[in-house]
Amino acid sequence: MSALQTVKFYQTGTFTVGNRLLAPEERSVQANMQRTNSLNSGHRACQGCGEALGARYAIDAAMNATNRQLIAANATGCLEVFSTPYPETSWQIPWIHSLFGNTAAVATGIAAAIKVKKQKGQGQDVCVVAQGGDGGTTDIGFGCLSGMFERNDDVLYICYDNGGYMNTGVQRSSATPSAARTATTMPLGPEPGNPFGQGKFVPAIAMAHEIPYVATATVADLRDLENKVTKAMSLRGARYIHILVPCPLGWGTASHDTIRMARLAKETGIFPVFEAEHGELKSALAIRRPLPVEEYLRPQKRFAHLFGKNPAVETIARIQAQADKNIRRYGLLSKEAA
Amino acid sequence: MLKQCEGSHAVAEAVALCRPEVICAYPISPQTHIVEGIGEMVKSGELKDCEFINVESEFAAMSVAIGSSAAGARTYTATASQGLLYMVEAVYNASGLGLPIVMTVANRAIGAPINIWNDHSDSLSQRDCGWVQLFAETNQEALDLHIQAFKLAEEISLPVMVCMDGFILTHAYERVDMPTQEQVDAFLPPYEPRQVLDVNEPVSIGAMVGPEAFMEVRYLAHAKQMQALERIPQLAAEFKSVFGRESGGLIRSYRTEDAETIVIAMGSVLGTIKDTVDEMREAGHKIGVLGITSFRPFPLVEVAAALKHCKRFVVLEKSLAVGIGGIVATNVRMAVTGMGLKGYTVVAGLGGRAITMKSLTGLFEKAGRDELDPVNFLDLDWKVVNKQLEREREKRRTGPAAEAMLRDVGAVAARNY
Amino acid sequence: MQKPFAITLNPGSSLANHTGSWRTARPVYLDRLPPCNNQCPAGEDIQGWLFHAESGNYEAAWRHLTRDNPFAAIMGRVCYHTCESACNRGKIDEAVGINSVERFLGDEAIKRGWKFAAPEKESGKKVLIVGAGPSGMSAAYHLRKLGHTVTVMDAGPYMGGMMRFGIPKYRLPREVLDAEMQRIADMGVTVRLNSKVDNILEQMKSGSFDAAFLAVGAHIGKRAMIPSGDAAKIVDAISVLRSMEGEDKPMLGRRVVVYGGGNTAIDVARSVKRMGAEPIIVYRRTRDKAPAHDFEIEEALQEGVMVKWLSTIKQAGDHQITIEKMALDDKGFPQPTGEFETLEADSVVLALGQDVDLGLLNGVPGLEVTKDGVVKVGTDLMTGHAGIFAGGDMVPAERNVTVAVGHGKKAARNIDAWLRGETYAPPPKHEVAQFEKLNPWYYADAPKTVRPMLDIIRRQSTFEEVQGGLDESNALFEARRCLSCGNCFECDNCYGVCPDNAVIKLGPGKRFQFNYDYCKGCGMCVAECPCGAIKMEAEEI
Amino acid sequence: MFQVRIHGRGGQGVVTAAEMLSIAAFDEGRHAQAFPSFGSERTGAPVVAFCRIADKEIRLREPIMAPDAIIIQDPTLLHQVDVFAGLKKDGYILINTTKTFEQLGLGDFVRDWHPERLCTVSATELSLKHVGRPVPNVPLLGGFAAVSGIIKLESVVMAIRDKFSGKVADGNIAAATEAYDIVVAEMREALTHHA
Repeated sequence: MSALQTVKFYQTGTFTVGNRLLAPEERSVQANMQRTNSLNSGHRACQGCGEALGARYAIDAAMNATNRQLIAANATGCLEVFSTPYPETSWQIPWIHSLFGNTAAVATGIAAAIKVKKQKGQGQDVCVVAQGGDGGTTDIGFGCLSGMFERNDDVLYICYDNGGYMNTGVQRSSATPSAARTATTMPLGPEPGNPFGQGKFVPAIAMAHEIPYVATATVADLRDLENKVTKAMSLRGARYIHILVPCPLGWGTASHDTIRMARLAKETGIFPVFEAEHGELKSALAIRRPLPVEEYLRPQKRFAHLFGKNPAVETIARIQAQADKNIRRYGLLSKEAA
Repeated sequence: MLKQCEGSHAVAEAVALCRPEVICAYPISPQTHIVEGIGEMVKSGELKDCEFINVESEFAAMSVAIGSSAAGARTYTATASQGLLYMVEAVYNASGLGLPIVMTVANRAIGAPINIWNDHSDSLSQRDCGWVQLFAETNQEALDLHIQAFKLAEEISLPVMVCMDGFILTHAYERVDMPTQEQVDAFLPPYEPRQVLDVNEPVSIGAMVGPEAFMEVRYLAHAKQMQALERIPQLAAEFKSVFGRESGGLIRSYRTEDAETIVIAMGSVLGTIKDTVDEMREAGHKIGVLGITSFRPFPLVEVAAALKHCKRFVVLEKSLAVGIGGIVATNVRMAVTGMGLKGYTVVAGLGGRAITMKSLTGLFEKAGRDELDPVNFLDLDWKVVNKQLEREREKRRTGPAAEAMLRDVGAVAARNY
Repeated sequence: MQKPFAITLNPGSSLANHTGSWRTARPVYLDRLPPCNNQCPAGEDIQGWLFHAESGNYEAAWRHLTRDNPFAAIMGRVCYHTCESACNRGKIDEAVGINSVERFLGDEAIKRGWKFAAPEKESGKKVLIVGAGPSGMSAAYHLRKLGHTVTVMDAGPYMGGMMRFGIPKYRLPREVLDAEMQRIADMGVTVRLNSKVDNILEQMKSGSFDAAFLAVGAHIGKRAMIPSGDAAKIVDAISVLRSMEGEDKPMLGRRVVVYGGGNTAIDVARSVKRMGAEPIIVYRRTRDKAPAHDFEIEEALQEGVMVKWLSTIKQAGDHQITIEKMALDDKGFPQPTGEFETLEADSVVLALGQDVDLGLLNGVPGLEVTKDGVVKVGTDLMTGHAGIFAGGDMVPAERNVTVAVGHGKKAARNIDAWLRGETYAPPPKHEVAQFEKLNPWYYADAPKTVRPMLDIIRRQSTFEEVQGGLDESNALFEARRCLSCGNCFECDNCYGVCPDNAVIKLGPGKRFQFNYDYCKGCGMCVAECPCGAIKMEAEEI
Repeated sequence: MFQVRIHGRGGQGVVTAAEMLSIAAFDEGRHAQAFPSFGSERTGAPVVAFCRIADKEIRLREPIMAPDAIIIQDPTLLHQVDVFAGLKKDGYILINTTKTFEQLGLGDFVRDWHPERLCTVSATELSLKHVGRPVPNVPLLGGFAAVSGIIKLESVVMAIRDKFSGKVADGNIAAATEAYDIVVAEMREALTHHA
């Protein structure tokens, strides 16, 4: 071999859910034949529902990470309505729905009860997840969420962000993106769609609470999502994971495009995927194939008013600027970030 | 053990004796001393195996309580007034889910105008929320009712509100007989939830229920309260056998044997009324008192029975159903439907207005002469009110009524004294 | 637990709600034809054998590969791997190094001594094969597998045919060739070397053969009319290459002009370079018009072979030749310019193509020969004479080893059917898995593994193999670059991405199944299937 | 039933004084009820607290409008609030002051009252002296035990021990005891002078 020139060796890898070539312990939770299916078949989510997918991804991962010692509290919203209409529930885990705006607090209560029971030697070490949509998290449930954060209660809160109140017919939330059409931000007037300069990015606010763990994820990066849930479950105290879950109904996209849309959101930088510990950014999932935001906007009917005969070039540029800001702020193009 | 202490402290100690596991606290006058007291006990280690959580709002307090109760922990919180209103959505939810939370309401008026003093507007605004509501007459009863409340709540799987007059009871130092831990343990068994979030037996709690079953669910909530109606007197009897004193129950009569006039009221004002009645009895008036302890469930049958032999009743209540008159009175009237009794509603003590023996004596004497209006306002400053009404008649818009009237009264701050 | 009515529900009870009724279209699994397979002249199931290689089961991979082509080690060296041009991965980064993995598998097989099993049942039929080259030996292999008694006759002293006499050692080491030839003989194939068949009908009759497959190759070098003096040394390329195999190396002198632009020209030039000569290739057109593979030209240039593009030899004399410069016309044809140049040349090697020696077919009734001097055959490769089939360089087709090997397989199948009085009907081809059917996102970034090259000094002076093989780790890596176009590789994507858990995972090797009770028909599994192995079909309503 | 009303300002321990008074009475086996004039207690604002003492259960919940005794923790209130409202004639008055009733301008108001029921004690000074802080409530209770005779000094001491501990308790006991002695002397002098 000495006479042979050096060969470069490239690490192989995969972005798929499973990989028959990996050792079982290295495979994703979703690849497992024995996965929990915490959110089971028969639920009434729309075709191609990103939230149904995200919830199963996250909760299965949490179940896996906690050896099935998990209780979930759920906010009112699509996820609740489609999963638990009497007389059937799709949940296979202990689960409670109380109200729209109190999920983080309900979870705090559950965690407190578990702690006491354990102290008394009457209970196991059970972990608590709270989950809700963006409305239940960034708007009406924000007070309870912030309270749970600042007390560092032993709860993982998962927000499934689809950018609006889809359950009630696609109204604007504080997570609705700029320029998006909703039933309450119609594409009319001088600034059509959701106004620029409004809204909030709760992961950043969560970071400001300096809680042990904050992460964002999308349904397009399963392994990343599962890793984050697993990591979160290995920590104690308040944790927050914000998962982008495209909504075919609210976004006006094809039911088969749900994952693609999430991927585009991440690849354009409009949705930064990162993790932070105790208020400090730790890593970001690097953009693999940089794309202009237009690629993300164009397939969505909620942005249809930006295209057509007279494209809203300036508006698209403003959205691009938002993505560029994310890319800078979270280092989405840096190699080290991955 | 007898001791002289503040009402809030007595309740705090009683709650601690009930071995609560989760307590959530958000400060609002006049409830603060209760949770402060328990918090101190938790922090010092005196109360073990209890999580004390300082939440960010009453809404969160009740929500945390929902979570912990659903997870099988004996759960307690306390609130008042605006706090109760702020948590209303969760209040309904707790009862809807059948979670046996016990909550003290240190009764206080509801704004606007903001007012921190006592009346019953807060609890009574929640009369239909599905909770059991028990009203304490004294600090001793407040203490005792908490012990009974946990047992009642957990047996029927419904939340219970123990209502005690803000400041008048919560901040009053008086003698109470504090039971021992052994006594409380003998009376109150450990919490065994009917339904619980358990990883070994997972269920989904809080399903969405449509028209096909919602009526039934609501009826069952009503049926639970009917069960409570049976259980409350039994619990009072059981309580007596362990603790040796009368406390709780549905209603309590005082000198009603031959009474022509029976005054009906709830809470601490019963004491003042009893003193007034004693004096009037000495002066020859045939007058008695009926105290209602259980406002929800409302003891229709018992109230009717208690009023069977009187000629008239006067409901003196610290609440106002704006636009109709009394809240308690409306309930009482339902109980005496068809009995042909004269009934008077007296709205008194709103926002902490003192209810004095002097005023009561005059009122009851008038009642005895059947000179009362159907709805009366005790010690209302008619001069101020009429002047304002006159102003309003002249000009449709006159600015905030409260400010204008305070100008008329000549004070910027309401004074008891 | 005393569950409250309606508010509290039993876990997982929604299974009673069959959401499959919402569906207007249903996903179905299918296998599409990978473009590499579609392209392979030897009809290899490339994706299929790569699938086994990916998991490190090289023997299974090799056995899968050799279902179609028994010469993995040879193919891995001499096949021009047009499959790689068709490879969809080329549209992502670079094509999968199919050829290098194939070679790795072939070498593994030799190293590990893997053999082909003899057939379980003998058919009792006898087939004669004329020519022990790639086509003949391929046919021998397939026919033997099918249980027929096979005799191979060849005029030469070794098995391999043009693989031995037309391909230099530095591209195909002889021990590799011998090993793969011998493995076929070891199946119970009778190989008679140094046995020229002069008359096929007689040979069949005397040997009681039921059928014959002719694959004698094209061994006769074409000559060109070049005015030359007596002293000029002009030889043909095939003779030169053949003589390299024997003891007597050709005496060509120091300056050797090779005339032609095909692969043979390159082979000769590179071979004589290794013998210490200074080869110059003279070709009448440009590099990009040359029929030789560009990588071969490149390697030759690296090794110091000179090339005169756009040149024809006008005259050959003693130790020198005259060449005329050419220019391409509008249509890309070379036209003389009248400019001349003289080159030193101790010899001229003509590499202008080869002809077939059809002598053995004289007098065979029904047999037809084309004007190009090759045998006419039908799509079943049967000549005009029933029972006589032909393939390889002696029939009209592209002339290369892989095509020849493919002919062998195809002929074997047709002969087998013919022997049973049937007609072979190839299974219908699946639709090709075009790039557009794939979701390339899921393939990790992984540029092609570069095979090691012998360093330049050794390449210029020895016949050691120029291109190295992959070692196990990088062969595995290269195999794993396969996109598995159109064929499920059990990535679990459909199983994972279904929001309704309507995909049932059947376990390793068993793929998946849809649970149409719950499938709402969103189509996410189709969109996110990396390899295009699912499609949507409208539900009948 | 003996009813006491205590006037002072937020921060002077007015409510605590009423509570301690009730504890002292309780310690003597009597029923007692102490309660503040409910409100948001702000430092410096006029504050009133009440205490009823009786030999049977106290049911009455109305504010004390006709007290048997008044304790005034801050004499500046005299000109702000009608501190004497409803005070029964010949009731007890104890004022935290270095001045006399005459000097405070109350001479006419109490002209023909029992002089031994009208006492002053500079409780603020006593508390500064013994406790180190200007909190006049506890010393006044000592004085009140003397002037009213409704409770014993020993009961006040017990109530102090109930509310405070250590140095603060000791200081307050010393202050209350001194106040008690001052008032006893004052009463003796008043009786002597009157006689």
